[in-house]
Amino acid sequence: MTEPSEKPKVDAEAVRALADLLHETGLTEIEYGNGDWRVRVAKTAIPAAAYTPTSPASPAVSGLAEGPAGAALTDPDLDHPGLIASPMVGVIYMSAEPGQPEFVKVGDTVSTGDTLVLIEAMKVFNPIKAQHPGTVTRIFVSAGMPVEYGEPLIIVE
Amino acid sequence: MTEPSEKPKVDAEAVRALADLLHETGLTEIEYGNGDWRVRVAKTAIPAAAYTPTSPASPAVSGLAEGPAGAALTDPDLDHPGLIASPMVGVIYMSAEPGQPEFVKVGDTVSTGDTLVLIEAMKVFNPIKAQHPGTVTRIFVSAGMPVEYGEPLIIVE
Amino acid sequence: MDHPPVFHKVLIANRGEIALRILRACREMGVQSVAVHSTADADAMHVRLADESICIGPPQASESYLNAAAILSAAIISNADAIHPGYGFLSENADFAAMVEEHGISFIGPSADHIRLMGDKVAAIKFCTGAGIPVVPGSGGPVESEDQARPIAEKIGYPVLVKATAGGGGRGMKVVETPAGLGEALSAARAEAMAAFGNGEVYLEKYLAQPRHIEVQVLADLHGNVVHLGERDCSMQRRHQKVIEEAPSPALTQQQREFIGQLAADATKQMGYRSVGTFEFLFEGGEFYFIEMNTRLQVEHPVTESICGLDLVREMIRVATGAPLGFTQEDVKLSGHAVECRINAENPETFAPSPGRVRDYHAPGGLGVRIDSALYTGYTVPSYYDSMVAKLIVSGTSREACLMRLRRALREFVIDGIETTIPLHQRLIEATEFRDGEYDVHWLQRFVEG
Amino acid sequence: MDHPPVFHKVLIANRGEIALRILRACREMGVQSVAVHSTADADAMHVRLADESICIGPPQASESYLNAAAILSAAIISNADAIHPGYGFLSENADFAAMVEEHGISFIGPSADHIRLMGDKVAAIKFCTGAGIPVVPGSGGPVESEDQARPIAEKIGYPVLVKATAGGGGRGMKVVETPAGLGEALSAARAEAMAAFGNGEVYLEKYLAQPRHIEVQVLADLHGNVVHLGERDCSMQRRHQKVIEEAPSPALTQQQREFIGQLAADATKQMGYRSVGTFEFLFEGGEFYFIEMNTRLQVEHPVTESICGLDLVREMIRVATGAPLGFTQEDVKLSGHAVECRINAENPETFAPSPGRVRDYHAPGGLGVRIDSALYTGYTVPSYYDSMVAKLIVSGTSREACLMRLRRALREFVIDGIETTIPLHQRLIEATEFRDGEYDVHWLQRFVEG
Repeated sequence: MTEPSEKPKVDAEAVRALADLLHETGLTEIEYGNGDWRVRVAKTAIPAAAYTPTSPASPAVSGLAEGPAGAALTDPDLDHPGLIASPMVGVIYMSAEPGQPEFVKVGDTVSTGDTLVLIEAMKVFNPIKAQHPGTVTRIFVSAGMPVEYGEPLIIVE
Repeated sequence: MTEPSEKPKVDAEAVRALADLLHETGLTEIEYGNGDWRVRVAKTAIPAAAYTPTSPASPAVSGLAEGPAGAALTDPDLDHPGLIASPMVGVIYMSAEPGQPEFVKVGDTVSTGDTLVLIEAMKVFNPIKAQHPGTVTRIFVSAGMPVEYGEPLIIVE
Repeated sequence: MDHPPVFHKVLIANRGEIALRILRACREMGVQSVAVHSTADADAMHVRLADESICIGPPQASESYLNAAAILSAAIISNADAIHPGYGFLSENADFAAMVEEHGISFIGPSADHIRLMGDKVAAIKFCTGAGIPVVPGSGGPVESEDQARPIAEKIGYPVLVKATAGGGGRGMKVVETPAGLGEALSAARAEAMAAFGNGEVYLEKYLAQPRHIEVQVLADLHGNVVHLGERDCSMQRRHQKVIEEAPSPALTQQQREFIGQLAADATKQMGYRSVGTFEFLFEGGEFYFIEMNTRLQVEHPVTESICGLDLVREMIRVATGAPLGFTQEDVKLSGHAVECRINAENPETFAPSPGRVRDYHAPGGLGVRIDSALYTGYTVPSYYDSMVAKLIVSGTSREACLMRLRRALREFVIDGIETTIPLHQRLIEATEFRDGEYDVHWLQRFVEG
Repeated sequence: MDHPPVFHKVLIANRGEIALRILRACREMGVQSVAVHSTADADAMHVRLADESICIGPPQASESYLNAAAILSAAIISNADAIHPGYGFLSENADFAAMVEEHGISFIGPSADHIRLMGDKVAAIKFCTGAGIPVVPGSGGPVESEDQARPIAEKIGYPVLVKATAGGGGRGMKVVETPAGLGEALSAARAEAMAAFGNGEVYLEKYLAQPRHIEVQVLADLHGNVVHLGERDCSMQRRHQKVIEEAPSPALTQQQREFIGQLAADATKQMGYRSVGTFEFLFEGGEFYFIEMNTRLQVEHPVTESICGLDLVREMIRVATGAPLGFTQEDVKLSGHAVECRINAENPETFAPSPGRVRDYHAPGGLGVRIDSALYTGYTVPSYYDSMVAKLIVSGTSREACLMRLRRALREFVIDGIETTIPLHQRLIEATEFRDGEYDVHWLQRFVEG
């Protein structure tokens, strides 16, 4: 970051200025260059914004109402790079056997390959393992909870 | 633009000018360059605004295909303050009786109350009269032509 | 598909869903269609789909859709050989019907004389009485005294209604439940009428406390062939506007159905009527009481189409050309059940009109669901006309199956951008009285007020 | 509306219009529905309308809609007591059906054994032959010489087809029009087969030059009650994909209809089959030739629903609960005519798939028009699945009335933003051969190539 030449420093001021200009002018894209320096800012109109098709089926979007999916829809952690999502439909087990301690708790340090939770599907217990070492910073699920494909399980930072 | 230093200054004026031009011209994108300096501004069409629901019935918009309505849709004269539009559905007569001269021709000077054309509807001949004095600059209709309500007849300037 | 069309070109003197309905029938018969429209309806579905369209006037209906001269001129300049009036507007205007025919153009509907006859309520009741159709029984004139009134009341049957000849708005009106109350009611009504109208004259009429609205659909050709197509129950009304219609009525026995149907068909034949028509009755205590005859296509005709399998607009057009019906009463088989929901552009609680731009329109589909609507995404519902914007017609093998289907269809229906009465229909479908079929003409009014 | 639901909760193991079709049937029966979906279908109509929905995998069907374990897990965690497989995907997977039932969940379809039997084409033909159903006649094994072949060919009836046992792609295949050509054809086919496949073995089969595709719908309960619901004509095919289906077939006499229907019903009863099923035949020269049986709901089931008045999905669900049919063959009345157009998201000339965002969707309405589609304005058709996005089903009292109505409905249908085969259907409806009902399974291929 201190290198002055090859690795350029992002001119946040310039980007902010262009973003402000984008909003101010109602544009969707600005590309700006000067010599080697060049910035392109864009804001694509979100189709859903013009049309939010809520009504046909307002009743149900996520069926597992008891699950966290609904509430977590706008949770910023869902974009977290350390998020582990469920690779299957099934039921969560937090420990190897009833009465035994949970595989992990928030704050635990884990190594690659450590089992985080089990997901039971079709009477098979599938271990969900840490893909990288780190610290468990959030657990979305609890024992006995049904999960769908892609549902957030755990964050390992 | 003349600054040689690393930290370039965004020429907000130039972007604003281009944005204004974009709006003014109805373009969706402008790319502008001058030496090393170059700017590109764009504005994506908003789907809802851009959508003109033509298809359900593309076959027929104006039925009287032989009439001028279709062709005249984009005619700037349709906004002319001296335009006289048909107040009824009927058939045009340009003269009082067959063989007689037309009530008016392009270039004629007319006074308030002068008959311009007749519209026959239900066997009644309805005179369409000049509402103000002036010169006939355009005649949209001809003898025997059927007209619908609101169809342009004559311009008296 | 190549046989000669019955008419060359039909002008549709209406707008909205019924104009589209008629246009569809024309297209399916290979007949050209001419749409007429006001300036407010230039983008309307019936205009966009028609083979030709002619603007006939400004938005106000009086200057456009009620403008007989403009419509006739449009028919003449477009060389239409028939005019279908739809419902409302000029459909029951005898003078218009006569004028159309005088110009050598077929009026797709009954003769001007029949429209005129049934448009005169006194003449209509007189005709029906003569034809053996039961009407609301009454004294047939003023009653002067209790002695005169008593035998009349006995004959009518209690409860009876004492009504002021000059009356209105419920004043000078008394319900008499038993013979004992007759004298007092007469005196009270007379006094009230005198005070209110300066005229104490009163008469007697049968009192119907909880009537249903039952109507019988008839269809006749130019050759004296007549069929009835069963009844519709239109008791679900708010301020005399029908909201839901169904066929058959959950209140009629098969015997009652055949009885009133036969009476209506016989009367139709007797008067030499042609085209479609509807005899409207109040129905209470197993008895029918004629109210009026509508000499036109009804809004609710699709529920009849659903149970009898006929296309009524097609039949109207066919018989107008002089074609014979081609089937008899014995060929008419009624089966299944159908319900129509009228969906209005109104607030579903206050019923305030809600014109405006339809931001999203998505009609329900699937088995047994029919939509008659001129709406589309991006269409603007104008504020000048009737607020009915869609009809949802659902059919099923039984009334119960039909109502279950109606419930799921209502849940799928999307009309965004304007308020509609879809939520009202969703509430109605859950109401025990509607589900049980036990509602009279007053029920809905109480329901929406409750 | 309050009687106990047949199942408490049904999981719909499918997507698109058929998931919506099943969902509607569930809702109309008062049964809860669970939609399963891939991540690509999170906004799909069946997901949005279902009572519950569960994401079962990524877009690839192999990981989601074909993922038996995920679907079964979804059924278990949602406490569904039945699974409806729709068509395609796992619908004819006997192992899946068995697995479902082993978990104490009802499979809404036939037994695994029957799926397996009919999935084995050799076993299916053997069973049908035994049940008296005509199959394509042939030598039943290799023929060695002209002397051996001659009596077999006589029995089959000319023209016959000489086919290589190892054959494919038309190589080693010769049509023999008359007995005189048999010897030469055998030699030529043998030589060609030897050259192409290194195996000169050939056999004989009846040659069908211009067959129609006729299929018979059957419906059976768990108690041995079976009905057939008439036939569908699916001869309008492109590359073995059905494009238009109609019922009844314009090519069958009433006698042929009853004959083949009865045969299919008898065979169904004989094997103890349950649920819906379809016997597919080639039909030429007044004779039927069994091809295969589909042990599932068909895409084109709505045309049968239209002419018989039954809700086939409802019946499937009912019989899966053990409920008896409740009607017999004599109660089944077929009337009217119905046509289904499959509308694909494809270029109507090149048939290149056209997934993408639907900018505007407007379905036709009115009398006799049914739409089964999961499209809506703003929906994005994913590129991972079948391109069929809508079914337009039109009915009428006659075939001609039905086709006229189809024409007007196709003209009203709007699907903007993606390309669809609506223009192809509009061209087809104008084709003389289609209007006259005179087309075989090869006709459409030539039409689109012409």
